[in-house]
Amino acid sequence: MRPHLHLWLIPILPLVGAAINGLLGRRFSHRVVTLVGNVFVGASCAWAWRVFAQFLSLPHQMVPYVHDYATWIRAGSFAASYGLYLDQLSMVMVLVVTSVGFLIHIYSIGYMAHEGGYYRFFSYLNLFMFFMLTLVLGNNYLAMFIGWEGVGLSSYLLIGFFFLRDSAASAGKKAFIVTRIGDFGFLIALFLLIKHFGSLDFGRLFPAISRLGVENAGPGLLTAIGLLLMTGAAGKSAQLPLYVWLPDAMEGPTPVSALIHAATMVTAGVYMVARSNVIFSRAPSAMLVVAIIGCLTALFAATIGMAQTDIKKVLAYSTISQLGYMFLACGVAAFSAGIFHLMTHAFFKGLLFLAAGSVIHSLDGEQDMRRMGGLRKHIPWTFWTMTAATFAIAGIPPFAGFFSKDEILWNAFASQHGSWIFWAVGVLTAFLTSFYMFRLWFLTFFGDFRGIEAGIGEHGYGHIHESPKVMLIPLAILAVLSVVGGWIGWPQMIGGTQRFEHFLSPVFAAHAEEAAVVGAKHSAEPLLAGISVLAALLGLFLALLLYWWRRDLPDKIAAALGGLYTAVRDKYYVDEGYDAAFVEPLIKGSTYILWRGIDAGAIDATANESAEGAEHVSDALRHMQSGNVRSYAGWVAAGAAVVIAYMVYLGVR
Amino acid sequence: MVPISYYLVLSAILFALGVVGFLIKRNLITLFMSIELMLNAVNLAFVAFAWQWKSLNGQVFVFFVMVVAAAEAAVGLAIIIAVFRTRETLNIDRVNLLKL
Amino acid sequence: MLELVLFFVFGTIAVGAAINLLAQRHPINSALSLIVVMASLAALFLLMGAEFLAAIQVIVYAGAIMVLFVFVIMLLNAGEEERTPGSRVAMLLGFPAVVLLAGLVAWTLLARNPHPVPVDLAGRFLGSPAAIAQLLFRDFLLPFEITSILILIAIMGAVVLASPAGTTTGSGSPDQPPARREE
Amino acid sequence: MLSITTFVIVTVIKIVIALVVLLTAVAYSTWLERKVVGHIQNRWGPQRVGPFGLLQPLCDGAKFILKEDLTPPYVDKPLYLAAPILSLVLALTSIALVPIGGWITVSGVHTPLEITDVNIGLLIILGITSLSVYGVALAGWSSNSKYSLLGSLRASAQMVSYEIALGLSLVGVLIMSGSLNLRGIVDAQGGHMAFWIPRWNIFRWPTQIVAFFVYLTAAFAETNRVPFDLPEAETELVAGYHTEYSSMKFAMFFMAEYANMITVASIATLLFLGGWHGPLFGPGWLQAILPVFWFVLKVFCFIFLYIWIRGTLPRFRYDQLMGFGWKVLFPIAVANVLATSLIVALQK
Repeated sequence: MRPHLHLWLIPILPLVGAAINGLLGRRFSHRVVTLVGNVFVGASCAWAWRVFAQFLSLPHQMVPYVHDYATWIRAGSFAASYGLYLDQLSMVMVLVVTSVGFLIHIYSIGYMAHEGGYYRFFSYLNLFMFFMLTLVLGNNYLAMFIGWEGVGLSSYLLIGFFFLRDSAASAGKKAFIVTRIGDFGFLIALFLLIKHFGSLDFGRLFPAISRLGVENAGPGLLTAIGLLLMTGAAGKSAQLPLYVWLPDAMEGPTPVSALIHAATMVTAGVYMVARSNVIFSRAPSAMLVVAIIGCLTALFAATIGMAQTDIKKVLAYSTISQLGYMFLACGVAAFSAGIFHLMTHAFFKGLLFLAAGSVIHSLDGEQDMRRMGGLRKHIPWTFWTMTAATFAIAGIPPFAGFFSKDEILWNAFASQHGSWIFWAVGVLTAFLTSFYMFRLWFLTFFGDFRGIEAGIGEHGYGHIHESPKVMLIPLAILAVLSVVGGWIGWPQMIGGTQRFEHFLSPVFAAHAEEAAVVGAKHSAEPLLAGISVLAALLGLFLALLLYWWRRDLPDKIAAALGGLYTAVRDKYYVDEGYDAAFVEPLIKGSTYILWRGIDAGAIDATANESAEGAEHVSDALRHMQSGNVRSYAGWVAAGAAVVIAYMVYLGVR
Repeated sequence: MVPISYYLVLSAILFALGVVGFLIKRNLITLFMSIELMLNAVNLAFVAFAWQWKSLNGQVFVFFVMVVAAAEAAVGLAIIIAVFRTRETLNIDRVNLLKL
Repeated sequence: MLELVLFFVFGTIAVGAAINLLAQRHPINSALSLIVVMASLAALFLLMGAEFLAAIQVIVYAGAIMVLFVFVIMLLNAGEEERTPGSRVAMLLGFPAVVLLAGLVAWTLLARNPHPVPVDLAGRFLGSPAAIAQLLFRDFLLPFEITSILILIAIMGAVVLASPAGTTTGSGSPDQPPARREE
Repeated sequence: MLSITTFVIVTVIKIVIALVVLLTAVAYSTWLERKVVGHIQNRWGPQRVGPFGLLQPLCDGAKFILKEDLTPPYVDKPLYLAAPILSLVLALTSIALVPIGGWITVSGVHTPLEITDVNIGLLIILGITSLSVYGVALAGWSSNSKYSLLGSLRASAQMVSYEIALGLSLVGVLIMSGSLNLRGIVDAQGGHMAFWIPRWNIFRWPTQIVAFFVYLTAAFAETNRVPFDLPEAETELVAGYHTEYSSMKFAMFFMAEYANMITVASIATLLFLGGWHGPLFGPGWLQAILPVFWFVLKVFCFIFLYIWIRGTLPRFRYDQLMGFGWKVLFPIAVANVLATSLIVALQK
């Protein structure tokens, strides 16, 4: 018999929390809101772990564990159901989402304590959890799409959380619209799937697809679907060319940035690509596109990250580039590596954001690194946790980042879909990454405090305060995770058994052989790993040089580079370009053609004209109403006569 | 041996008379009577059909028609009384305020 | 043969009375002629074997509804209807119209039954009260109940309308009983 | 089956007999009334003409005929004439459906003791009685006098209202005997139950006693008798709807009233009192006569009850009348119907 895992509890619990807080929270006391906001997420997290325990003990013929609760839509042959789908992939995602989510919830208790709309915040956050879990657990693309849109919605709500700030509101709108462009592609992909396979159900779709051959002989249907899916993923996961919303999304509260725009939502695209591995593995050209986009994004965002001065912006761009890594992994069919990096990234990037949040919190909302410095002594907890995260992202062994990043780089080089170019770009990106991360590290925590003249902490350092425990505990936990989190993927070359990859292998078994690394290259693995570590250390050294020993150099270099530097600092003017290219024409066009022309000219005019016409006609007809009953009777009788005449006509005919 | 169409024609004639009565009479009460006449004509047709098809449903319908006629008469005559109270007349041509 | 004679006798009576209804200028005469029409229709019903309906026709229509009419005529002391220009127009328009209408209807009915089905009265009464009751209380139970509600509403409406403004209290207003006859 | 001719002949004979008997009965019920009321009021009543004034009715009849028949001006002639005729005709017609005994065979002709036997007799009688309103109404309206008009208004409202209670009080019996045919109803009451109680409907169940009294009251109202004789309340309306009528026309109303009384009485007998059922004994000819005798006896008792009540009870007020009819009698009748049908259903 099959054990009943009661998966539905996992998504439903946060929804309940959201409902309670959202509907009644206004009347609740601060304490109650906190309780409701966290208990449900905590419960869902606990249940997720319990499910994990049961899941490990499931006989593998029952994996994936699918459970249909009810029929949702039935239209002709097409049917979608309320169903949940649990396999290794979604298991990992669920664990990451619930655990990191829960930690960030706890963190927010402290961080948001003094903000208005406290209950609103938690209600939104729980809502996000619900949708994210729906996205991850749904047993068909439609459910996934619902979750997809739902997280978009809650991200919109949370980015615009301080909706009184104009920038926040517009940032929210920007995020919503830009991701929507990607969703468009996603939708079309779904339509294609329905049209050709008649179902969106993973259980029915993937076998059907895996019967098709690999489209080596030029692009075909699967390629199209793959590319469209990729568009959606690029929108959600902030890849080129749709990444522009993520930096602006930093307008939201820091926990939001940590949870949604670093740990979970933005990785939905990666999850989706990995989930669709069956499709991609049969569309090499689509995979190539994925890989190229991934690695371009990684490099591109990293370069921008170097010149940012806003601490959160730096982290945002680094998020983009790390996502680029993940796509690169997927692009070279190393899905498990991508997911692995997704997990570790969730740990250390979440940690980074939270720590940055703690820094900002300690400085009363100051985000500019040029006004920081020397905080090491004042906020030691934050400092140490941040250090762990920085080393992790920089990819210095034995921190978590190293293993996943090394995994990706190795696959990028060795996989039969990969090539040495991907690898080279990856390594370069790794160098840049470690450089700007350590730059941030040095600027923030070392040297002397530069915030006085900016009016922060007039009473000297005494004013700069460490964050409360409730914020530090999650930091500590995540720090531990970002140290040891990578060890479950300990590579073979140093006597590891890549447990993680093996755990995920059933999901990607469909093409395990394709991803299989050509044995001959194995000898190269230690060498490549060494090179990437070297790159990371180089980055560290450069940062040390520029921001510790020779503090004057950066400005000189910037001056020397001149235009190039400003270009980088101003993010290559991409936003301005988009404005000129799309936004302006759109506004103009809709103003002059759609509004003045079509709406006012055609539609409204039609309505008004017809209204007047009706008025005239009825004004004429109204004289039939003589008030004389017998005239009415006459009309009725005439009508009856006509009807009867028609009947006669029928009878005769 | 009476052909059914005779009954139908009879009911048609009665119905038409009811219609013309409604058209030419001026007394509210008489108008109501004309309506009753039409209803009766319809009843006759119903019974005739019931008879032709040897099925009782038609007669049951006549029963219902009678019920409705009774209700309608009660309410209608009450309305007539009310009208008479206010307008002091039963002439339909004088009860013609409902117009533009 | 006998049925044919009876049919023509009662049919003629009915038509004559109906014409008289139109011709008479005093409502009470019209009412009486309408009663005659109903009585002859009852006879025709009997001719077609609808004995229960015939009885009901007399009891309900002649005995209740028309009583109500006569009652109201007496109550309002309705006089002869006076001629108005409108009535002449109605005359001129109405009669041709009705002739046309009757012609149409009759022709339709005849056209629908090209070769008249001769029906013999020898057949048993198929409209016996028992048979009607079977239908009424089994197949048509719901409509039957609904009609009772309809009648209740009619009673209330009659009470409200007929009682002078403000005194819609008593159930004694004399124009209810006919409506209650169906109980 | 009889041949048409014999049928017609027999029917005509029966009609004649019935008319004669009925009219005599009417005449002598007037005599009876005057006698009884007289004794109730401690008078002698008619006694001059013939023994015990037995010839009084004849003299009254002669008087009616010989009186001047004047028609007041401004009356609606045709209706003024039609009204009394209508009431009398209707009153006499309903008798045609009343069986007064079983079947008899006279010179080879086997025929029931009634003019005609239809299987919805009761319904037809109800229909005819419901029509008898018109006589009153037209009389009052046509004779163009306020007394008459008021009287007839009252009469028609009262008759129509009480007709419902009347009909409903009979439904119980119909449910029990499952037939609308008077003969069938009577046959269902033959024999006797425990303790030699006859199986008359009135004795079947207590509900039927209630029904009987409801019928009784409603019948009084139907026939405009004391205590419900408001249409002809002398003190207020002179003589009600027949104020303007004289001589023979008045006599017609008079006869119609008593004929209605007799009809109502015989219906009560048929439906509640077991019709012509009664102890049979003696030789054949006696056995043939006895049922009719029992029937007549019961009817007589009923009429005596009429007169007795007239002699004892005062007259109602009009609102009391209507209120009683609608708020007391009608609910009781409905309740009776429910109870009876429940009992029948449970017995099944």
